[in-house]
Amino acid sequence: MAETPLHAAHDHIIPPRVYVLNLLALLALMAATVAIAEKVQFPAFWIFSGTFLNSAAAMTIACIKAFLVIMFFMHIKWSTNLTKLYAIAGFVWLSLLFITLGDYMTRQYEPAPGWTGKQESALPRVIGAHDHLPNDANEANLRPRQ
Amino acid sequence: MFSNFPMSPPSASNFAAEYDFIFYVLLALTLAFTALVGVLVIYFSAKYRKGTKVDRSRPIYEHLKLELTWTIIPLLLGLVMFFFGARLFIKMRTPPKDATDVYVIGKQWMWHIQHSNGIRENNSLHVAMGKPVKLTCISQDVLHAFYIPAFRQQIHVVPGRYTTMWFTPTQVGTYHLFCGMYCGTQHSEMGGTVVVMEPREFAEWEANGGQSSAPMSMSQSGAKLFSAKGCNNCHGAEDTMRAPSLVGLMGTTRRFSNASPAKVDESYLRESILRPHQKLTSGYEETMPIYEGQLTEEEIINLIAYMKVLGSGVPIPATSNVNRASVPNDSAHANGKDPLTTNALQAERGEMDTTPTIRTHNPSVNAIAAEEKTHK
Amino acid sequence: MATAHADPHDEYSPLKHQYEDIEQQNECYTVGMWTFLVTEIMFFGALFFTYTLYRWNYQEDFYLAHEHLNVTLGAINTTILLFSSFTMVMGVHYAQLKDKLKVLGSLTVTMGCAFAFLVIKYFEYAEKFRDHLYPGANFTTDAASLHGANLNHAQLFFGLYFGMTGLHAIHIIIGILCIGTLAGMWAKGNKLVTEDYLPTEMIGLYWHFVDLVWIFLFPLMYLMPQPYK
Amino acid sequence: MSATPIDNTLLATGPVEEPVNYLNVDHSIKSWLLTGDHKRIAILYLFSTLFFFFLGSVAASMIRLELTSPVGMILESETYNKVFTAHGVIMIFFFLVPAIPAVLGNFLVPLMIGARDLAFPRLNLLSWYLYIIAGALILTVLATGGVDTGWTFYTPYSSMYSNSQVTMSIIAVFLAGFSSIFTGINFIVTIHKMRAPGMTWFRLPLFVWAAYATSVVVILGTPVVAITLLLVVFERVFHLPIFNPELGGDPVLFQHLFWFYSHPAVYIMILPAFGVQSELIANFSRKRVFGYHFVAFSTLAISALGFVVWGHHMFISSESMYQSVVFSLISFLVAVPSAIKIFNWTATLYKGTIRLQAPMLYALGFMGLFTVGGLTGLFLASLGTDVHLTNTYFIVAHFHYVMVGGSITAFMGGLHYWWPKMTGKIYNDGIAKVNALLVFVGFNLTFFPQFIAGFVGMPRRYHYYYLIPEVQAYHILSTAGASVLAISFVIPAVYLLQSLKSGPKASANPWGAHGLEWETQSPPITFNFTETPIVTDEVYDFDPVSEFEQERANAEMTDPGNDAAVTHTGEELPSGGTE
Ligand code: HEA
Ligand code: HEA
Ligand code: HEC
Ligand code: CUA
Ligand SMILES: [Cu+2]
Repeated sequence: MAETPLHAAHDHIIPPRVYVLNLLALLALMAATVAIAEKVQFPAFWIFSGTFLNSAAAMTIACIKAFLVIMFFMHIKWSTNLTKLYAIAGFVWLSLLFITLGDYMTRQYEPAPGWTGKQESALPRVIGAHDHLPNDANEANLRPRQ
Repeated sequence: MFSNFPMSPPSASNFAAEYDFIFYVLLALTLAFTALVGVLVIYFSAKYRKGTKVDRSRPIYEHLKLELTWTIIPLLLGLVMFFFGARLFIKMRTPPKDATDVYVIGKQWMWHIQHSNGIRENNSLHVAMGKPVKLTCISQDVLHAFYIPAFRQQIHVVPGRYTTMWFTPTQVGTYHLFCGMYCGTQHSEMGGTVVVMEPREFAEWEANGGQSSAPMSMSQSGAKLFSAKGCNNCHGAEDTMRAPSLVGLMGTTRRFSNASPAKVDESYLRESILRPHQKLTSGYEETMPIYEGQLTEEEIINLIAYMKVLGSGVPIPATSNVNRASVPNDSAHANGKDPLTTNALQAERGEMDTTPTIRTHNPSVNAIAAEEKTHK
Repeated sequence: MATAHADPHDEYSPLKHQYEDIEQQNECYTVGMWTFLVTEIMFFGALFFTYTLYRWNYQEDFYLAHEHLNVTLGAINTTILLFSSFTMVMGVHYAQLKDKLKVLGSLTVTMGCAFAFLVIKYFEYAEKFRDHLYPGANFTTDAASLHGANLNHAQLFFGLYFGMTGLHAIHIIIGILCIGTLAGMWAKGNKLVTEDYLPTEMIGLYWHFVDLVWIFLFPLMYLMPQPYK
Repeated sequence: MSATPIDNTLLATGPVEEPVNYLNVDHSIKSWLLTGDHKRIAILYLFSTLFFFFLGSVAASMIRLELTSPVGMILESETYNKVFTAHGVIMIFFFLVPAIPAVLGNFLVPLMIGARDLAFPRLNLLSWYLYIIAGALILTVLATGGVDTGWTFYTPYSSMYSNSQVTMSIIAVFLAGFSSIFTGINFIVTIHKMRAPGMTWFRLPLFVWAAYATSVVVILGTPVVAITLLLVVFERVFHLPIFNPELGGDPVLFQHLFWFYSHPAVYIMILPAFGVQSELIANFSRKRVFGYHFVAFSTLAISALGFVVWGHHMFISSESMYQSVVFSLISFLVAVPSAIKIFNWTATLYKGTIRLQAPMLYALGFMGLFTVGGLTGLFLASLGTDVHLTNTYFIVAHFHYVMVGGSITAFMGGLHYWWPKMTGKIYNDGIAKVNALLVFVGFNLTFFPQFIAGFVGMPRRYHYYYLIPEVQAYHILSTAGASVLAISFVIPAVYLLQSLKSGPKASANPWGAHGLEWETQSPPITFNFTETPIVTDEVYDFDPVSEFEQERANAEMTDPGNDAAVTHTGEELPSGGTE
């Protein structure tokens, strides 16, 4: 086996310039995300609140950064299709877990959304019912009030 | 003989008929498909078993039409079943506007039920026939499930969040009430009865404040609590290894391993229930649970009232592993169904004295909770 | 195509007996590492999901509680990690070129960055402990110190904060150990790593993944937008 | 399948000297404990998983004994709860999840695809050690008082209330999880990258497809349960209040995360069984599996769809009604690929030349039992009916039908089928056949009554059922059945072990089966093949017609131990016309 060239087609040697540029891009994006979070408040747009847009912006930047790291630092750009497949698989599959959010988001529309009194509790069926009462589980919540 | 093999639960709610219909259709399908597969498998393996002289020419290995058939038929059947199941489910989740509200609190290991007019019951639920009832449930500790097989209804009872369920009883009678969700040591004993009454009878029951007869005296309710809270698991007619007897305690002078002797009065009794370890009766360890925070003042008063009359001819409630949570105080007895039959069973086996498994609360959690409270 | 060879490859060769050739081996390693990273993604993913759910539900309290985190330190740590990813990939690059000294240099810088990250993290944690922001019985009872956040939900926030950054920190520590071992092998001139850059690349992949997690943790934990009333 | 011909001379030498194989190359303990050989690791797994099966079975026996009376027999409630938890945890995480993949899969995947070993032998060994450490931990748990949360570890009971060894058992499960992740990674890489020349995807035996699909499910699902359980530990040990309702955490969230893994996990347990089933059905009916592509793709469909039905365990858990409806719908969809498989196997029998030997009897039993188990799953997937049946013995019956009637039956079938390959010895097929029937009878007697008891309303995880004593008769029947079942699991232990000592030597291909694993000697040499096989033919390339002709010509084939059988691979049979 000794005659097999140890570095066959697999290793593309990528010029370090690419890595440097990538690092600079990442740092720039980081600066951007900090700046946006600290300085900019998006106005509400369509059905989205400004808060949501701000979070979305932060997450979009994070995704771009992740993409850059995966593509260039982790060499996915130069890898086989199989590797690409597995690189994507985790992220795609993870999105299935977020189906669970559908549960929490639709609860408020149920025909019998449960006791609608104030409760300071685990993901209440009525969203936004956060008052800042002391949370005395036994007294405040558990005894239904007339 | 046949009564030993019940084939279905009683059908006593508005859902039962539709439920059973879907169930039996599913059952028929199951039988049909099992028979189909079973018969084919047996037939083929008999016919084509090695050595038989049959036509094996032109075997097929792929057959698109066949594949599609047995993809599409189960798919369609599945969709139909899904539809009926979902329809029933949505009904089960949509209480009518005029439903009577009843509140259920689950805790390890009993059901505490409160009617809107203030009547409370433990481990039993009284409802009127033909009137829709909506239960709003919450748990005080872990997950439980309020389960009434005869009504085909069940819902998890979750801490920190209300869940609801509803039904309209359609048959007078006494039915099982279970805790369906595993909730710890005595999960299997966290049950009782659901009593469906004629509306007139139910009205009477309500008027009597939840008793089929007159209300109880303080010491009577104390007696009930004594068994409901599991006191009788330890405190019997005589001093035992486990705990001193409380018979005739009132007025005597007690010795303690960690305090000077004292006379038994009401406040001593109260102290001993809430903080039993402050004065440890000589010869005993710190085994009694701390009831602080577990009992309402009303309950404590009733307990004390009961302990005061203990020894003057009032019997101690039977000790058993069975139904120690509560003795239904009502028509469950009147209907001739004794929920304590197994009590006798156990007595026969001489197990009256099995170690109590009661653990009112997780001590560590309690401690944390208490600590947190003092912080705030 | 099939080369008959029953001979186990010679012991010092980086090629393992079960493979036909080095190319197959390298691909196996790469795919294997990525499948492992898939599991890591799912692992952290479930945490991120939990976090999303609670933040969505308790936006305001999370926002108020998060004010207590130090964005500057967080940003410095992000920079450090991004930079260490860069040095790591340079290490891989030099491994391809078989430039032993530069590989060792890159790996050392990477490890240095990792240590710096942990030190900063230590100071951040210490501050939280000092202010009784660790969930449990000792959690602060002074709502004002959390800008009026509901203390229960603030506990939840800090529970997630410690859980997620803690697990991340554990990954950093594992990373340091791996890179350290790798550097040791390079220093000794172990053929397994010097002849074939793949092992270096594998450790690199892991390290970038650790970076990746932080890329998400940083904005989620430190940079919350103010909820509108 | 015409691969490179095997060296028959080695096998024909007879009693003179046993040829070198993976078992006898080195007898030292060290060579076992440090082995990288996938076959040896499979054997290590075989004995360790069987040990846990034994433990789990002892727990099952205690459960059944206890339930003969409505007020219990010997245990206290707390102990009973620990027993059924131990039973569930051990049977699932320590027996069934690793059983087929780590034993049969480890042994067969490289053999079937013509590789010398798995891609990462040392990772494979590490996975076994993780399993052993996890096993040691769970034994410690049992020795130090046990755990009483049920195998589902539901919060807040597990995180805040249970006083038992929750933390340690979770760490054990966590490690066992990583052990199966490592096996999964190994399989995925091996199947992708190390197939022999000519072994295209559609020439893979269906067992390999199943192993692949299972591995994908393992690597995508297991980490989620790992972190979820870890969060419970964090809550218990470090007071991070993730699921604490008092502080606004949601205990039901745990269920979402748990079932996100644990529903796919039921497919981790059944898919390899499907794979075994395909092999058995094809090889014992001497016929290519009907609709190979459909069977292969339904495997993938199950593993993909299986990820989006987890909510069906939570219909009444306060999950949103709307989401429940969606989950129920998808649960019905995921039943379809299983239906496809069942029907394709049935069709395979048609016009086969069926040999009713012990492995085949297990396979046929599987068909009936899994069908019942799967179809009763539909009662639970249907929303309305689940409300009443959930948390009752109906579920207990459902999952024992699929897990014991399905997976374990297949495991037994597979173990018998590949036993000659693994050990080089032939067992007594006569007893084995009788025993297969005994399993079938005992199994149905044990679990069928539980369906009725469940429908009547008997809740699960009940120590006492004095609240519903009318179901006692069913419990007694069930216990009687379990006794039969117990016997039927002890008998194979006896005759299989005995075959090691005094069984006739197995030839390379005692069943006359197809597949690369039958083309190397029994037991195989350390690197499996003397030279890398080249695959030029389709999988399961039988010809039933000629099979029949051949049979009449050669009656000795019945005896799997007959050395004559060695030569009867498909190609060498005279291809005859029809009758
Ligand atoms: C090997 C394990 C295994 C397998 C394969 C399955 C297979 C299935 N399971 Fe099961 N299940 C478990 C193990 C398994 N299950 C366990 C352990 C639990 C309990 C966990 C606990 O709470 O402790 C459980 C619980 C469980 C529940 C939750 C009940 C509850 O808690 O309320 C549900 C609900 O939908 C369900 C459904 C199904 C379905 C639809 C299938 C389907 O995949 C079945 C598909 C198969 C068929 C349908 C049969 C073959 C088809 C035909 C013969 C054709 C005819 C078909 C049609 C007409 C559609 N299962
Ligand atoms: C692979 C999984 C698997 C397997 C194989 C089994 C096998 C068996 N199980 Fe189990 N079971 C589960 C998985 C499994 N189970 C799970 C996940 C639960 C839920 C736990 C929970 O609720 O948390 C459960 C729960 C469960 C219950 C419900 C408990 C309750 O809810 O209260 C019952 C009750 O009958 C039961 C019975 C049995 C029986 C009789 C067998 C039999 O098949 C066993 C047959 C084998 C033998 C009987 C032993 C063979 C003999 C020997 C090895 C020699 C030694 C024998 C003796 C000393 C007698 N099981
Ligand atoms: C686990 C067993 C146990 C349970 C349950 C229990 N006790 Fe006790 N109890 C003891 C023991 C042991 C003592 C003696 C040690 C002590 O004084 O704390 C005691 C002491 C007492 C005393 C003081 C008696 C004396 O000797 O002076 C009273 C009063 C009492 N219990 C009432 C109750 C009541 C009321 C309940 C139920 C609400 C109850 N106990 C439940 C074990 C128990
Ligand atoms: Cu309450 Cu089970
Ligand atoms: Cu499921």
